[in-house]
Amino acid sequence: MIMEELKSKLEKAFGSAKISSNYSNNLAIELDETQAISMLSYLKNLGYKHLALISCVDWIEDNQFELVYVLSAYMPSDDSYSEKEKLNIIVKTRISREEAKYISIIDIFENAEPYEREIHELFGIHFEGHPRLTPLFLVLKYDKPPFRKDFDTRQFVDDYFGNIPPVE
Amino acid sequence: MIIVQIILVPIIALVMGLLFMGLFRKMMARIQWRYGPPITQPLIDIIRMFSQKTVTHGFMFEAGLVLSLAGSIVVALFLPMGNITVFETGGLLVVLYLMLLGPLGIALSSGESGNPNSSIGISRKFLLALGYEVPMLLVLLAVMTHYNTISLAEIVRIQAYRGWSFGSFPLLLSGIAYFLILPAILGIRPFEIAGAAQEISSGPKAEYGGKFMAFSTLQHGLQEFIGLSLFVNLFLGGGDLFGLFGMYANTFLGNLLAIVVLLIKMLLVFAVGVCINAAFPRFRIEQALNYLWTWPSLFAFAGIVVIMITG
Amino acid sequence: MDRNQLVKWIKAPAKMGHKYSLHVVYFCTGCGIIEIPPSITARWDAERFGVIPVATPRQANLFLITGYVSTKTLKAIIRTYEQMPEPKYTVGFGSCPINGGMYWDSYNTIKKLDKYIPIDGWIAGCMPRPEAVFVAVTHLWTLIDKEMADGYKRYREKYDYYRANQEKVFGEMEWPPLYGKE
Amino acid sequence: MTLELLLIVAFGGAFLTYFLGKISGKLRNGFAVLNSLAVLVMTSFFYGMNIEKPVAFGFFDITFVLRMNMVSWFFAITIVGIGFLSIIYSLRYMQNKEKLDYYYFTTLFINASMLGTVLCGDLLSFFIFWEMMSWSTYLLISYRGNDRAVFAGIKYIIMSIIGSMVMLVGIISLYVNFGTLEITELATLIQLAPLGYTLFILILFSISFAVINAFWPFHTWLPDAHAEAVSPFSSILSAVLVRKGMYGLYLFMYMILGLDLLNKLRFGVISFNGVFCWIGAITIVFAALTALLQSDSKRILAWSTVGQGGYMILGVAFSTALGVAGGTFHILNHCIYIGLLFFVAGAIEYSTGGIRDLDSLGGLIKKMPVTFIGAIIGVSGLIGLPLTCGFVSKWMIYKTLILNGSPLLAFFAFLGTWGTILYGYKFIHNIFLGQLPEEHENVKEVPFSMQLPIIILSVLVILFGVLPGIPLKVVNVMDTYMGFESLNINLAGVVSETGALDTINIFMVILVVFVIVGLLFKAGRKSRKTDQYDNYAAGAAIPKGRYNYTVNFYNPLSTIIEKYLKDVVDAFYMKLTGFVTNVGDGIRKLYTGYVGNYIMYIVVFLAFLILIQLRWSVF
Repeated sequence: MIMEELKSKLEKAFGSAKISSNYSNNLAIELDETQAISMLSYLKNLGYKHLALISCVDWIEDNQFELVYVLSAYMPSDDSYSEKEKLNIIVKTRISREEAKYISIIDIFENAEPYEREIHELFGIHFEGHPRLTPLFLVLKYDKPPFRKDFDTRQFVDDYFGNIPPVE
Repeated sequence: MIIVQIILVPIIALVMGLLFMGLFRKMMARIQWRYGPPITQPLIDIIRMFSQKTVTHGFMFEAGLVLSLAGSIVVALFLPMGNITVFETGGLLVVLYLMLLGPLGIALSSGESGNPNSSIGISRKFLLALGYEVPMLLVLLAVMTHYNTISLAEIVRIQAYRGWSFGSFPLLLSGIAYFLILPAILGIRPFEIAGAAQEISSGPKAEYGGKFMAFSTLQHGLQEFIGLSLFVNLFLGGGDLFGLFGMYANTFLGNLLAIVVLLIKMLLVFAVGVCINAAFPRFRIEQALNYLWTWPSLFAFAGIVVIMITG
Repeated sequence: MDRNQLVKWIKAPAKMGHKYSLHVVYFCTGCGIIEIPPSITARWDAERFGVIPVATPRQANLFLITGYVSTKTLKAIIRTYEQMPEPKYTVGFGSCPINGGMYWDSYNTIKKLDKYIPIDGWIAGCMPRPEAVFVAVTHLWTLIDKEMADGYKRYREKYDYYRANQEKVFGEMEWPPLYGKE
Repeated sequence: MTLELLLIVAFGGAFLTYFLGKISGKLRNGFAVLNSLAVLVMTSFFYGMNIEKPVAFGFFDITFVLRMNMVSWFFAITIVGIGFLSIIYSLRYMQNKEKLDYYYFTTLFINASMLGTVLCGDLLSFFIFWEMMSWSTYLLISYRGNDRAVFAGIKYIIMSIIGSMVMLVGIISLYVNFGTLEITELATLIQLAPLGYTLFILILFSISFAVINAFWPFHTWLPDAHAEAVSPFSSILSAVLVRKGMYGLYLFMYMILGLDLLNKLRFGVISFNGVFCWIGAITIVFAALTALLQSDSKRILAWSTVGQGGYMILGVAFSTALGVAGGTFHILNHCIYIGLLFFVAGAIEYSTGGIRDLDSLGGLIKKMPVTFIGAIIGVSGLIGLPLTCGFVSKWMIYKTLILNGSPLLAFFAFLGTWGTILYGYKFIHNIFLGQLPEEHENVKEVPFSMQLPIIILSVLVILFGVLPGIPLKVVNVMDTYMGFESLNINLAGVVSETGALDTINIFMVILVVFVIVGLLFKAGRKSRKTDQYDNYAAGAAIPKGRYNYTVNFYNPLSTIIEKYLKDVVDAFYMKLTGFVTNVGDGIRKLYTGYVGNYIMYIVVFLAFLILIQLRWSVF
C-alpha cells in the first residue's frame, strides 16, 4: 500500500515517467534525462534521503548510456524497521553516448561524489558541476575508458602486456 | 682471574638473554596451544640475520647501535653474578646511569634512520622509561637507605646472612612495587608500547636490517637479563639459597653454584612475567603512564616512608 | 628436519640459518592473505618452522605474493622487494601471479609477475590452504639447500631487464634504480 | 702582576674596544680577542695565591679591598674562560649584525664586572660590581631591539634591581651594626651577633642571590632572557653570570657565617639549609618537566639552566664535605656543557638562517657533523652519562643525599635527571636526526672560528669526565678553605670506604667493550649506503616534506602533566605588575594639569588636618 500510494503520487507529479515494480520491495522509474534531477530531489523530500548507489549501463546498440540511481530511506530514530524503510527506489535515465555528459547531483546528495568520479574514469561521462573529476583507480593510460563495450580488453592486454619480454 | 671473569660474565649474560627470548616464544606458544619454535630459535634468527646484507643510513645509525649493545654489556659486567662482581666502582648509582646507555644508543641510531615510526617508538620508549623510573627510583633509594650503602655487591652480601630483603617488612612494599613495574622494565606485553609491531611497525627497529636486527635482538635480550638480575640481586638475595651452600663459600664450585641459583631465580621470575604477558593486551602510553604513576608508585612511596621512619 | 644436525650448521651456518628462520613480510598483496593468519595461529602454527610475520621488509627474508597483482599493488611490491636485505626469497600464491589466472584478460592486473620481480617458488591453487603454505616452505628449504633459490642473484645480475620491464608498465618510475651505479 | 692590574686591563680593554671600533671593525675584533686572552692568562697566574690587599681609591678615602683565594680563583677562571670562548665565537656569529662596537664593549664590560665581583674583598665594592654587572646584562639582553627583547630585558632588570635593593638593605644594616664591610672582619664579628639577626641577614642576601641564580620562585626572567639574548651572550649568561649567585652563597654561607654558625640556624626540624635544599629539589623537577614541553631550542636550554641550578644548591646547601665538593664541581661542569649547548644552538641558528623552532628542523647531522658531536657530548654531560663530567658531580651529590638519610631529595634529583634525558634527546632528535627538509639542503657547517669553542668545550667535558682528579684537586682545596675536612681524591675520582668512584676504570671498560662490539659489527656483511628517501613507508612513496615526527614530541606526557605545570609564579608576577600599573595609572590621573585642582587638593588637606586637630588635638 505504501508502494501504490507512492506510485500514484509520482504519476500525478511526473506524467511521462514509466513506473514499474518487479520485486515486492522496489520501484523502478524510467524517466527522461531532463526530469531525473527533479525526481531525485522530489523523492529526497519524501523521505528517501539515502543515495545507495549510482551505476551506469552502456547500451551500445541504441548508442546510449543509462544512469541508474538507487535511493532508500534511513531507519527512523526509534529504529522500528517499518514498511517504508524496506522500499528501494531505482531511477533510470538515458543519455546520449556521443557527448556523454550529465549534471552532477552533488548538491542534492553529497555522497554522490566518488560514484560520479568512478563513472567518469571508467565510462568517460563528464559530470557538470563536479568539484574534482580526477582519476580514482586506474594507473595505466588507456585510449578509451575501459568499461565501455567498444574497449577491447584482450586486444589491450596483448599489445600492452604482451610485448613485455620475459627476463631470460 | 679477572680476565676470565670479564670474558665469561658477558657471554653468560648474552646466552641467558637468548635463552629468555627462546623460552618466551616457547611458553607463549604453549599457552596458545601450539608447538612453537625450538628454544634455540633466537640463535638461529641471529645467525641468519648476520648473514644478510642490508642498508645503512649513516654513521650514527651504526655507532648508536654499537654503543647500545656495548652499554648493555658493560652494565652486565657491573651487576653481581652470584657472588662475583667484576667491577664494583661507584655501586648502584653507576649501574643506574650505565643502564641509560642502552636505550640512548638505540634512540640515536634509530633516530638517524629518518623513519617517523622509529621516532614515535623512541618517544614512547622514553615516556615509558620516565613512567617506570618514578617507582623504580623510589624502590632503589629505599633499598639503599635501608642497607645504608650504595654498593650492589654489599647489598647482596648483607642479604646472605640477614635473609632476603623480599622477606623483611619495609622492603616487602618496595619489592611488590618493583614487581609491578617489572613488565615495563622487560618491555613485555602490557608495556610493549615502544616496539609495538602492529601500531608503529616495531618502532625503533623499523629500519634495522640484517646485522642491525641481530644486534638489536641481542641488546633486547641483555636488557631483559639486566632487569631481572637487578630484581633478583636486590630482593631475592641473588646467588644464595638460604645459606645452603655456605660451606663452599668462595671456592670455584661455590661461585658456580651461586651463578646457577641466581639464573634459576631469574628464570622463575621470568616465567611469571611471561604469564602476565600472555594475559594482557597492549596498553596505550597514557594508560601505561597513569598506571605506573599510581599503584607501583604508591607502594614504593609507602616503602620509602616506612624505611625513613623505622630507619 | 635436519635442524639439529650440528655438522651441517658448522659447514654452512648461513644456509641453515636461512632455512630455519624465514621471517615473512606481513604485506597483503591480494586475496590470498586470508590464508596467512590461520597458518600462523594455533591450528597450523607456522612458527614451529621458524616462520614469523615481521612488521617491515627490512627485517624479512621471505616475501609471499598472495593472489592477483593489480598495477597499483605492483608498485608497492617492487618497492618492498627492493627494501628487503639481500638473501631474500619470494613465493607466488595461486595461479594469478603465474599467468594472470582468472583475470587473464583484465585491463588492470599484471599477468606474469615473473617479468617484474624474480619468484623462487609457486604454490598452485586458487588460494592454497595453510598445509600448502608449509609444503612451499619445506620446498623452499630444499631449494635453499641446493642453492637454487637464487631469485635475488638473478634480480641483481639482470636488473636492467627487470627495470626496463617495470618502466614499460609504469612509464617513468618514482625512485632511482636499486643497483644503479654500483 | 697584581689584582688591580688585572681589573684595569679588563675594564680598560672594554672601553678601548669601543673606541677602536670607531676606527675599524677588524682592529676591534682582534683587540677584543687579545684582551680576553690576556685576562685569561693573567687570572691563571693567581692559582693558589691567598692575597688580601686594601687599595686606596681616589675620591673621599674609601678603602677598596681586593681579595684572591681558591674560591674566587675557581669562579674567576670559569668567567674568563667562557668569556674568551664566547668572544671567539662571536667573531663570525655577529659578523653581519649591526651595533658591533656596542656589543663587544658590553660583553667585555660584563666579563670585567663579573671578575670584579669575584675579586673584591669588601661588600661595598662587591655591590658596586654587582650593580655594574646587572645593568650591563640588561643592555645585552635587549641588544636585538625588538619589543620582545626589550620586554625580556625589562623583566630581568626589575627582578635584579629588587634583588640588589634587598642586598643593599643587608649591606647597610651590616655597616650600621658592625661599622665595617670587610669580609674577614665581618666573619669574626658576626659570630657574636644574635642568631635572629644573622638569619635575617642571611635570608636577605640569599633572596638577592636566588634571583640572579634563577631558583624556583625567582626563575621567571631566565627563559625570556635566553629566548631573546644573542647566542654568545646567552652562553655567558647561563654558564657564568647566573652562577654569581652561587659565589654569593659561598661567600655568605661558608666564608662569613662559617659551618658551625650555619648549623645553629635551626628551629626544630626546619633549618635554613633544609629549606634551601627543598627549593633546589622543586627547581629541578619543575624546570625539567617544563623544559620537556618547549619547542624552541634556546628555551629548552634556558629551562635546563634553571633546573641544573637545583643540583648545585642541593650539593652546596647539604653542607657535608662530599656534598659541597659535588655542588662546586657541578657548577664547573654545568658552566662547560651549558656553554657548549648554547654555542651549538647558536651554530644551528647561524647556519639555518635564524631558525630556532624545533618543529621545522631535522636531519642536520649530515650537514653539520662537528656541531652534532658537540651537541651529543653536551647533552650527555647534561644528562650525566658515565664518561662525562656531569656524572661525577651528580654521583657525589647523590651519594651524600642517600648516605645522609634524605632519599626523597635524591628522588627528586633523579627525577630531574630523567626529565633531562627526555628533553636532551628531544633537542638532539628534532635538530639533527630524522629527515632533512628540502629548504635545509644547502646548509653548510659553521666556520672554524665558531667550531673552535665547541671542540674545546667538548674535549673538556670528556677530559673532566674521565680524569675528574684535575678539577677535584681545586675543589678539594676550596672545601678545606671553607672549613670542611678534605676528601681523599685521586686522579680517577673520589676514594672513600663507603663506595669509591674510579672513572678511569669505567672508561677503560666501556672503551674495550665498545671496540670489541664495533669490530664484531664490522665483521658482518658490509651494508649499502642509502639516502633518506629509501625508507620503509608500507610500500608507498615517502611524502617529501612531511615524513618526520617532531611536532610536540612527548604529546601523551604533556596531556597528563600540562595542567600541573602552569607557571603559577610567573602568572602571579604578571598580575602584580598589572596591579602596580593600575595603581600608577590611578595616581597619574590626580595630576590633571589645572592649577585649580591643585589648590583644591591643598585646601581639602588643610581642612582635614584642622579637623584632626580639633577632634583629637594630636599636634
